[in-house]
Amino acid sequence: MKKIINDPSTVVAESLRGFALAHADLVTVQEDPAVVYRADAPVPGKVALISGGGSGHEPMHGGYVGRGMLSAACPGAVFTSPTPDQMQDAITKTDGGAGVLLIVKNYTGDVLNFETAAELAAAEDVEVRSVVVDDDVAVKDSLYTAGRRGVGGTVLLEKIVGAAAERGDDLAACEALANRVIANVRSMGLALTACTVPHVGEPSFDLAEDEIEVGIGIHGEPGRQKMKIAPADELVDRLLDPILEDLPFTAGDRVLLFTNSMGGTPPIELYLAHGIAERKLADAGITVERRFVGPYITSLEMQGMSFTLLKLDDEMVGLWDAPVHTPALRWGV
Amino acid sequence: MKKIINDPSTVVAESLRGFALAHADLVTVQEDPAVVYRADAPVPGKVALISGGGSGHEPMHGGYVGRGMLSAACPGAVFTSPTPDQMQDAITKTDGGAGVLLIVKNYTGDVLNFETAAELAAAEDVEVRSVVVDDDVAVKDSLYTAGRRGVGGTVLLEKIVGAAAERGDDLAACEALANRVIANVRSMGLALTACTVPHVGEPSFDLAEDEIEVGIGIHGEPGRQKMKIAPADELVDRLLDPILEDLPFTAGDRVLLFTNSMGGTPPIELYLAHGIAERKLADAGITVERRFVGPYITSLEMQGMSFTLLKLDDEMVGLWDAPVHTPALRWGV
Amino acid sequence: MGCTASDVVAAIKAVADVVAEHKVELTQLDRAIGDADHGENLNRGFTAVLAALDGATPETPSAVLKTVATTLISKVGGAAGPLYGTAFLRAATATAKSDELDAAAVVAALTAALEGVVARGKAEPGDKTMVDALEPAVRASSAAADDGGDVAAVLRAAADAAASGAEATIPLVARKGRASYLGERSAGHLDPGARSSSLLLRALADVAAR
Amino acid sequence: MGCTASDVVAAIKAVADVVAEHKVELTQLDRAIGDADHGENLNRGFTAVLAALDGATPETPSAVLKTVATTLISKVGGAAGPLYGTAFLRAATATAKSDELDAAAVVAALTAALEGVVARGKAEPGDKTMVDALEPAVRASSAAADDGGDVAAVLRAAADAAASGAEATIPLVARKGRASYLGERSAGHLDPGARSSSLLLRALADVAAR
Ligand SMILES: Nc1ncnc2c1ncn2[C@@H]1O[C@H](COP(=O)(O)OP(=O)(O)O)[C@@H](O)[C@H]1O
Ligand SMILES: Nc1ncnc2c1ncn2[C@@H]1O[C@H](COP(=O)(O)OP(=O)(O)O)[C@@H](O)[C@H]1O
Ligand SMILES: [Mg+2]
Ligand SMILES: [Mg+2]
Ligand SMILES: [Mg+2]
Ligand SMILES: [Mg+2]
Repeated sequence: MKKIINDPSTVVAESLRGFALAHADLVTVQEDPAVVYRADAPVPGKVALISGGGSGHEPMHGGYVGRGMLSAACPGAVFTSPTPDQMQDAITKTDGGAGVLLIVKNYTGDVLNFETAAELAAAEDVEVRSVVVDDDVAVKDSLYTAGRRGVGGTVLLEKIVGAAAERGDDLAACEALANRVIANVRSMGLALTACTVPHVGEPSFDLAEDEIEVGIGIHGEPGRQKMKIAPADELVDRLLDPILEDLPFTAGDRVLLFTNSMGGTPPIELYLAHGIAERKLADAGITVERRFVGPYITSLEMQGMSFTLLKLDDEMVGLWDAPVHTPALRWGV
Repeated sequence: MKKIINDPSTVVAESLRGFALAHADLVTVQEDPAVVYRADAPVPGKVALISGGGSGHEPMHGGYVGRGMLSAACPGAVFTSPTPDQMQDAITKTDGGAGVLLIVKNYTGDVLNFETAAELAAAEDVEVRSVVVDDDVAVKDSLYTAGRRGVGGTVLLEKIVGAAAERGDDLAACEALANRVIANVRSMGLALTACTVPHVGEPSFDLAEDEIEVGIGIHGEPGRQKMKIAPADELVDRLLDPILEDLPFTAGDRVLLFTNSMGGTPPIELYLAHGIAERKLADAGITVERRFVGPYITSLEMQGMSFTLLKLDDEMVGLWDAPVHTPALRWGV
Repeated sequence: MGCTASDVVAAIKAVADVVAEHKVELTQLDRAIGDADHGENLNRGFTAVLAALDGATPETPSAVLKTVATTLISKVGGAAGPLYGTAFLRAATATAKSDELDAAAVVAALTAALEGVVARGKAEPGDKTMVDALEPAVRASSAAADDGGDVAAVLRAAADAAASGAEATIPLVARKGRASYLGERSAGHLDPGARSSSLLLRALADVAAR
Repeated sequence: MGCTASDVVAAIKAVADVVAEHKVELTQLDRAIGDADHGENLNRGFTAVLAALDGATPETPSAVLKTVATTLISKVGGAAGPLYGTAFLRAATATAKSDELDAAAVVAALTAALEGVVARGKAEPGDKTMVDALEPAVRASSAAADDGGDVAAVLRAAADAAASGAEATIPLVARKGRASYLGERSAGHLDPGARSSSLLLRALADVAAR
């Protein structure tokens, strides 16, 4: 394993220290328990938005803390959900009297830890609601499983609901909007290479020189299926077809197309895939109204990509375009 | 080689097509000869800024075309400088009557091709000046060599001089400012892994499992020196010490610290290194007034990083902070 | 004669040692069908537990178990943190009134722990989770107590049953937790949480046997 | 009897074939001390040259050379594009007045080509560049012409000298171009541009010998 680190056990803490120095104008980073706060938290009268999850997905979530997006983010160990005391601290320090919305990705660990935190907060008289993002169509949904994972849709939700909270929507409205985003967003990803978790020291799965994993999550878990590497045209089909069928997305829909790098796939490949996807959607009569291309929800240095498609309505478009000012996303400010 | 591409010979063209679709509000992409233009080019009365270079360094340069930065960018084949006809086309179509400044990175190929283009443009009565960026301290400068390479300093120059052109500075002023940036900027990089040029199909140099290359350029060329991977603290020293000694940067200086990923190094490692560097500079009495952290000048999927240090003055700080609106950089708008 | 608070502390320390020893193994099991952190997670947790117990002198077995619970909840994260945390919390509650734990109390604690895991995680036997180790362990411990077994016998029965239960997860297709994302590909691998549960119980049994 | 325009076209086609054949070799040489694109660059250029010549009927050798020059300049990029482009442009200018090239004209063309490369690239012999192949080639061709050699003899002398000149770059430390960034580490490798220059001249010599 070759990484620019000092010690696997201090990677997250040291990285947060650099992040804090780089973005001191926007965020305050608390070391223990680890929480990234909006520099001006709590904002009185505003619904607080809190998310969190394992580290290694940067810029998610710490990079999305700031005006028009998250109030706080709780970073766990690499690929390990954070703990209730982090979340509780975040809840207490961001609640501006209008309540707190927890944005939870659907992983057993995240769900259970946020659940515990919410129970603890309820005891302290803060109004807390949770939404669970589960947009990954690679996983078959069923009452008898852990259900779908939360992946790229999370970032879109954080932006859109963040803008709603910023304009003053109340907790019930934010929660309803979040659930509307969840109902309309679908994702799927693939990996060309595995990533290496620092404390593990070896790649999280094995892939031959000509193999890829289709249907991966964001934690270095293996996907649903290995296949031989294929031309980009075919790879795009492999990701987009299940997404389109699932919701389904159909002719006449207006969408946001989010073409995401898993971290190690460079822009030259990502834009190439994005172009193929745009043309494919146009051929299907689907209007791409907004696009978002880059490494926004990653798995360390993993090479690979995912598509996320969000069916838009006018309100979502307006909220997507609304000003945002965070370490990783900035526009209109 | 595993990449999300269809065919090595169409990678650049296909990627540009996706880029054009993703950023149609900001840029116009011409396919042949390949040039990325500001959507509103030419801007009458404004000095035009043109840069270019091999592809594979994205977001540089196409991602920096737009308000407050470049007027046009000429993308060459992967890691191969573009040709004079691209540059000539860019010159003709961006000249708003106030002349054109060519921003050239110091590589024999780039210099020779831009030189040819400038000669051709001079014949057509457009006022053209060039500046050559050569900030890489890994290369010994000498009258008897090709001199230093242009690397990370280029991005800072494009932002700062772009802002000056946008506010209406004339060609001589832009040229002088560009040369002031060049005189005050230094960089150095290292690679943990080599990158693979699509048409080559194998890594551009060989590195053992525990080796890194120090003093790399941005074209997958090997560096000055192989060494064993070391803790981040030591790696930061290896990059920063030669930079500090070279200019030199000394106590009391105000600087912009640019911590750059070569493409495959994820934010968790990059911020970790950034934090170490900030503390090291603080210890040396150097004030980090602005920071810039991310994959802004890359070598395809190469894992590695570089530091760029720019000694700031008040005018540069103001121009750095000035609004910019391009596919890859946006603030104040 | 039952276990005092200091016996429980000794047992927890033994558990921490076993977790440290098997850290890599547990992480490797999780690498195959999860996200390669189970050993790391538990070791982080039990290292913190050792620190929390260091110097502290909890007066009852229940107090010890509660310290373990809150420490695991705040330090482990992932699925295992709240699950094991809840398990120890429920065990603490179930034993709240005793200064010493006899065989019946141990069975009650194990039963409460399993109920806590199931309440939080909603897994059923056969879902390929730690429940597949814990559920047979509770049944066996209860049977051992009914047969008049002492604490050592009860825990030995629990550990033996947990070990077979864990082994039996190998052919299963996961229906809960991260391994469930793999569908059929999860078959053929030992569940990391079932393995850690069986290791924990074995460590407790070994201490009790001393 | 000298070379007509169509002889020059035939020679350029032969050059294009040789470049295509050695594309990977040239790129591999460039991988060692450069950026692994020299073969790709030249092949892209000469493929475009073939397309430009296809159907066209340039009337003079100079017109052919000029088409080669402008095509290379606009398609190759990198260092080699302007350098080879300028070489062909200067050769075109040096032969502007002739319908057929005799030995003296070939020497004049080669001399002008070298001057063009040096004017653009400012390399001196020993800097480990294509100049280390071209410079001895020009000297040898001139000597062969002085000895009364015909076009074939002149080009054979040039190709032979270029081949040795290229080989002689191996121990050199590069002082120009991308290889110079490597400092001492550039020693021990054949310069890709010197190799391609020697291949080009050999292809011309082979056509002339037919
Ligand atoms: N719903 C559940 N009920 C019971 N146990 C579960 C459940 N989900 C996961 N587990 C257990 O947790 C183990 C994984 O723990 P760990 O790797 O620490 O957490 P994570 O899956 O969040 O990375 C699994 O092997 C399984 O035994
Ligand atoms: N200044 C120069 N003068 C003459 N030849 C040069 C000079 N710089 C580079 N070259 C030649 O160009 C060759 C490299 O060409 P190529 O790989 O196509 O361009 P680039 O170096 O831009 O990738 C070198 O091997 C060398 O022979
Ligand atoms: Mg985990
Ligand atoms: Mg090149
Ligand atoms: Mg796990
Ligand atoms: Mg080259």
